[in-house]
Amino acid sequence: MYTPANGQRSLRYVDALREATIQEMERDKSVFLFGLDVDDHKGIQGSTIGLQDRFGPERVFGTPLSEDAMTGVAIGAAMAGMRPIHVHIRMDFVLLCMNQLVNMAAKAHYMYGGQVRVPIVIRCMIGKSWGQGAQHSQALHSMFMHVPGLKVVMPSNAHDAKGCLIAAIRDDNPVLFIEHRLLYSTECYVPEEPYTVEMGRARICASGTDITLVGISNMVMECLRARDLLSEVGISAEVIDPISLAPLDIDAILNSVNRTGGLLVVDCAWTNCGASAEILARISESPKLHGPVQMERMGFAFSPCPPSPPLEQAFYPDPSKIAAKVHSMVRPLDREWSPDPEKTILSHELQFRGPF
Amino acid sequence: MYTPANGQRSLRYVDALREATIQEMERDKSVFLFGLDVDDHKGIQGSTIGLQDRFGPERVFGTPLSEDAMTGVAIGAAMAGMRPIHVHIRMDFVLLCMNQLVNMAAKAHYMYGGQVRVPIVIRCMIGKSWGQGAQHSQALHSMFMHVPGLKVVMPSNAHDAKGCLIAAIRDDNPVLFIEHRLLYSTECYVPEEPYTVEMGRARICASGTDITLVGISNMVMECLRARDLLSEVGISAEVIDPISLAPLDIDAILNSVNRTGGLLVVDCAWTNCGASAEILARISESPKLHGPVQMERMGFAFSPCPPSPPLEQAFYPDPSKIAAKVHSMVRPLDREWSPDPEKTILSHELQFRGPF
Amino acid sequence: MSEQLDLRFLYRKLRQIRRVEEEIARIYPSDKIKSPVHLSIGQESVSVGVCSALRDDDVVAATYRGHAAYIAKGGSLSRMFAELYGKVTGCGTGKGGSMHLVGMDKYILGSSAVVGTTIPISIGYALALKREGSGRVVASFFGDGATEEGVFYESLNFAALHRLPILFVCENNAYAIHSPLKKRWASTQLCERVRTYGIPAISIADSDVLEIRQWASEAIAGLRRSETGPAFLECHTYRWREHVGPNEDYQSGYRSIAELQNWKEKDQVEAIGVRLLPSERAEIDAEIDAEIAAAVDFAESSPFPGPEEVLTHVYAS
Amino acid sequence: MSEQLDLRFLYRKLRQIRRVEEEIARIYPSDKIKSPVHLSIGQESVSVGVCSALRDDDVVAATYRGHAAYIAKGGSLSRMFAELYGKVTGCGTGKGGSMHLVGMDKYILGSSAVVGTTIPISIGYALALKREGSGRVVASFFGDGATEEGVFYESLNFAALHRLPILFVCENNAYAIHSPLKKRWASTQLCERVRTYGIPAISIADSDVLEIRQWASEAIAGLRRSETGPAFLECHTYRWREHVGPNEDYQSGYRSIAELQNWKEKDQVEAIGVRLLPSERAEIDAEIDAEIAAAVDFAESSPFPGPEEVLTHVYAS
Ligand SMILES: Cc1ncc(C[n+]2csc(CCOP(=O)(O)OP(=O)(O)O)c2C)c(N)n1
Ligand SMILES: Cc1ncc(C[n+]2csc(CCOP(=O)(O)OP(=O)(O)O)c2C)c(N)n1
Ligand SMILES: [Mg+2]
Ligand SMILES: [Mg+2]
Repeated sequence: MYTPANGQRSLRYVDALREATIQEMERDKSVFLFGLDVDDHKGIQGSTIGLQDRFGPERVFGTPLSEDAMTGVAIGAAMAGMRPIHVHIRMDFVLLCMNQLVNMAAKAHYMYGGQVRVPIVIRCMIGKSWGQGAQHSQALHSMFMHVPGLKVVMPSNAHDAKGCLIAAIRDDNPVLFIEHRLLYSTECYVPEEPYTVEMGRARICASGTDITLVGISNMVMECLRARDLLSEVGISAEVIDPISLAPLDIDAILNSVNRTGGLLVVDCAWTNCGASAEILARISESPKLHGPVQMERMGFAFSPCPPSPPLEQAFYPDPSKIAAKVHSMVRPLDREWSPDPEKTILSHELQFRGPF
Repeated sequence: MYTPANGQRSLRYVDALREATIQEMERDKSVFLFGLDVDDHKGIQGSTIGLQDRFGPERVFGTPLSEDAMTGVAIGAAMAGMRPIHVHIRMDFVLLCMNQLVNMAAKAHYMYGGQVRVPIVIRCMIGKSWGQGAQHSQALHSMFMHVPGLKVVMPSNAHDAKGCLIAAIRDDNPVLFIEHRLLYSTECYVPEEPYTVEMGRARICASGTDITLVGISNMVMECLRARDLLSEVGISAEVIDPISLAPLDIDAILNSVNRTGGLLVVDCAWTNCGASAEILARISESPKLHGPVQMERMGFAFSPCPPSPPLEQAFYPDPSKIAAKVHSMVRPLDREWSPDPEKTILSHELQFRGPF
Repeated sequence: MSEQLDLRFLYRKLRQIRRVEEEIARIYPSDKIKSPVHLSIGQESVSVGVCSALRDDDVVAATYRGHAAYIAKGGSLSRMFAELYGKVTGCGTGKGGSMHLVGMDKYILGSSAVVGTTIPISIGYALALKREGSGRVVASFFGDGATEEGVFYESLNFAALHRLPILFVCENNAYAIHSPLKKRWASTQLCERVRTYGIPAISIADSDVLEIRQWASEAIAGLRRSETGPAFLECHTYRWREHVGPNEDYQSGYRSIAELQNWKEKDQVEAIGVRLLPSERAEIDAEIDAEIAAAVDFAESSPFPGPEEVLTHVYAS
Repeated sequence: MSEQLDLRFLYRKLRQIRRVEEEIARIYPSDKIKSPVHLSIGQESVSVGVCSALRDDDVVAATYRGHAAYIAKGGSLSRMFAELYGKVTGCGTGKGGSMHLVGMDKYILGSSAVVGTTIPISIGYALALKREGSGRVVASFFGDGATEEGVFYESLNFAALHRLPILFVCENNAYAIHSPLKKRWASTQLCERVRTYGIPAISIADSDVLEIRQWASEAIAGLRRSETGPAFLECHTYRWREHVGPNEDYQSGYRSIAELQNWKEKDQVEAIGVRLLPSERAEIDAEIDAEIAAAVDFAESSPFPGPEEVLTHVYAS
């Protein structure tokens, strides 16, 4: 998707985030951007670089290390009519502000009988690789999916990153906007003018007939690679990107599963009570499901994230594991198969030099 | 279960908690108990009453309002070889200490290569009723089930409360011990001597043939009531109490579902990415599942908890709703049925005078 | 405003709060109010003193023990009682309850039942006011217990760093539930600590409403005028009733009735009341009683929300 | 210990840390160390000064910038390098990485990558030590940025309230990543603030290792002897390299090379080094280099954990 056609502009994910921010800040004076390190020379991997110069320190500012209070600041400013974007360079740090997010941001509109709105965007980056280990690697979206009042989006490509960020900024609710570090350097066609990507609308990234693969965030990329590997053995996988997890477009997934008869959800997180559990549960309880289907989940190994390379490899799903799993699901009677290792080296392993 | 036989002792849930604490503190000098208000005259609804007098202020003490740091205190003391029990009178407050629980307690044993252990018990009470509203009513167990390294138990009766608390205190891992306020006054047979209830072992509370009901915490009680109501129309429901959610005894549930051909999980929490999602997902992906089964979930309405009585009633599952749902699952072709309202008044509505 | 008019104004507010709380306590055993009530009886002067120094378009933030601040800032009594009754006409349409009163028309930010939680929210609101540049300010109320939560210090630092127009008001009633200060505070040097952020801080010992208002007025004038940033008031005061619920609890032993007596002698409702003519006072009292009776009537006669309402307002649209 | 022996001891520690960090920086471009490294070069004297005042059975807690504290407290270099390499022989068996060094045999509590997180854990450990009653103490290291997190204040209050045997050590290197103090602190009165908890607090300006040790020794003697409770040291110091990674970053503009020069003149490795005979110094240097080479060898030749190890140690049993 979004491979740039002739003459079309290609943009990196990180630059798409920055462009969305600039366009919204220009359009709407009530938007402001803050968080640790948004104003330094690295600018959150470049996604906020130069914005303080452009919009001034009243609209773009770094903060003390006080995640809990800063989340309250976002909520309070939003109640007063502003539209804050609060940035966390690692999603792990939102564990410090769960009280504000869950007890206040999610509930304020309801608990105050509609008298206030909390239009905040919480940008969180999921870390991976270069031995960052247990506390710089977590993807905690399911904790937020659990809580009514919050929205959760996890765009997997530059096009959707821009469109979702604009949609999130314009949304009148708290939105967890979750980015994967390894997507930052990926590029695709990104229109220059502002646009929104609708929340709650999944996308079929590649069609197929034998199984439905649902990928979350960077796992969309990995599912697409797995699909390529599988095509060589004649297995045709459909790949779906939910884009937003709350609201979740379960119908798109259901329709696909009804066509393919199988479902594998691949998450960049733990599966236990995760997004993948929710998707399986919704499919399995749906009265619209035609007959029995085979369903499975893949995600992090059920352990904290280890930094040592061989452990990391065992910890994360990858195209090879996805392809092998799909093969076992689609051809349960065949003997086990896994793709040629040569072909499965992750592109980021060639490009990415960690850690930040 | 555990109806006291002749001459057997009956104890309330709250007293069972207290007895377990006393017995473990007497057995093991490294156990201590702390948290807001554990040392006042109300003693966490009575569950900690008199313990400071008995064990002294070094082993039983109240704290400042500093949930985050106090959780760190528990972890640090545990690393030094002690066995702290930290009490939260409302589970909602653990949102203030997610960082310590998820980033440290859950990961320390792993991240430090087994060099430390974190034997802590986090007692959390789920609040309900008397208009407590959105921030004093949450059951957040699924957030903890999501995280490897944590254990989660939710005993539904006085017998298991004692046995699970003793097991939790003796366990070398962080255990979220989750209690429902409305269970406190329920009583059943509780042996006097110390005993443990094994984690990861579900119990069939009542057998049946037409459907499997899995109840979580106080929903076990509600499921049993629903079962009674259903028996009047000739529907036989099996009721299972998982007791512990992490580890989770999925085999017991699976075996039951294979017998009954249907599953309804009733949680005292939101369903989205909840314990009920996990149970449905595990059943649906199990290769040991015989043929297609009907599966559904019930839990909180997908909203913050409202305090107004009619809204509260719409918000919570109750025996009547459970029975009606089961009826619609087991007899989809019959017309809708729900039990006689006279019979479905919750017993706690007669006994319970809120709020604390 | 003449001094006498002013005293009438203060008395009306103090008495209004006192009487509302007494009325709640009276109704409570009937179970018509099914919501945990944290009464402000005894603490009225803090809210009244501070709010009487505010403009209508200034903002207050408070806690579950927030009835006083809500009333002092002019929140509707009818909508308050309706909210306690769980009625759809309540200020939270029956979705808040006693601990979550709100009145955005009067710039009363919704209160929170999780201690400390509204403190950073109030600085966020103050940040927006500062950007707006119209001289409006926020008064943020919280208890002594809230100062033990880390977020309080994070908030002080940020507010001072950004010189936000906010008055922090600590209602120090010496207890958090049943726990006295000495079990919770390593030292009582709260104001000294706040000053290390460059924030001027004053402690007021006797909950004198005029003194509170005077200090609040000076601080607020400073906040409006200049760029000097936040100010802090610690107001010692006393909760006469139990922590939650309608009753007294001196029999339970965690505090003494002598302590209560000492504070009752400083009662500000009475202290201001005696400075009015008996006839003036009786007139105000009667007005307040009528007003409260009307509010209770409104609550009683209002409908409950329909069950379908449970799923509205989850998301704003 | 004679003064000369003492200086040798201090020099050895300072130099050891410096050289380990330099060696990490040297190896880093090879990608053999795949873990984010937060080097302590320039800050060695804080860890060395404090740890040289501790007994072997005292405890330290530190942060992701914790190599210095780990080494100063006597942590194994081999197991440290092996951990950086992700080897199963590492102090965390390849499950910690650079940010999570641990050495319980030397009472080095594992460090954390989430700022502020080890502070309350260290007071919990101190609580256990107090109950044990054997006079052991905890030294808890953290950066200036950590003092902005609310948990720091919660921890000070609790530690003071319970008079815990803990020395808080703030390594104030004036930056949190690239953000200078003035962007984060409303005022620099940190020690004054800490004192409002009844905690004695000292600020040391020049990172002089002897001065640090002296103040630490006095504080620790107090902690051991008496029931007076915690003490606090703010040690000004300077990080010479970039926040994370092996390089310098003065070209990026957030701080000046003049600032570095000023601190380099106070370099404690050199300050102590020059007080040794050149031959003594050369001997120690050679020993350290050999030790480091052996540690790197150990790391290089150690096996990686097998993939099945990913699921061990999730739960203790
Ligand atoms: C974060 C949090 N912890 C614990 C509680 C339980 N609790 C409710 S009120 C209260 C005491 C608060 O004391 P203070 O701030 O002095 O306010 P007061 O009730 O005295 O007005 C506590 C501990 C809570 N609501 N929130
Ligand atoms: C809670 C938290 N917020 C943000 C970060 C990202 N971060 C990593 S190091 C750092 C700076 C910490 O500064 P300081 O405490 O002064 O330590 P120093 O790195 O200077 O030694 C930040 C903000 C983090 N790791 N944890
Ligand atoms: Mg109080
Ligand atoms: Mg620093």
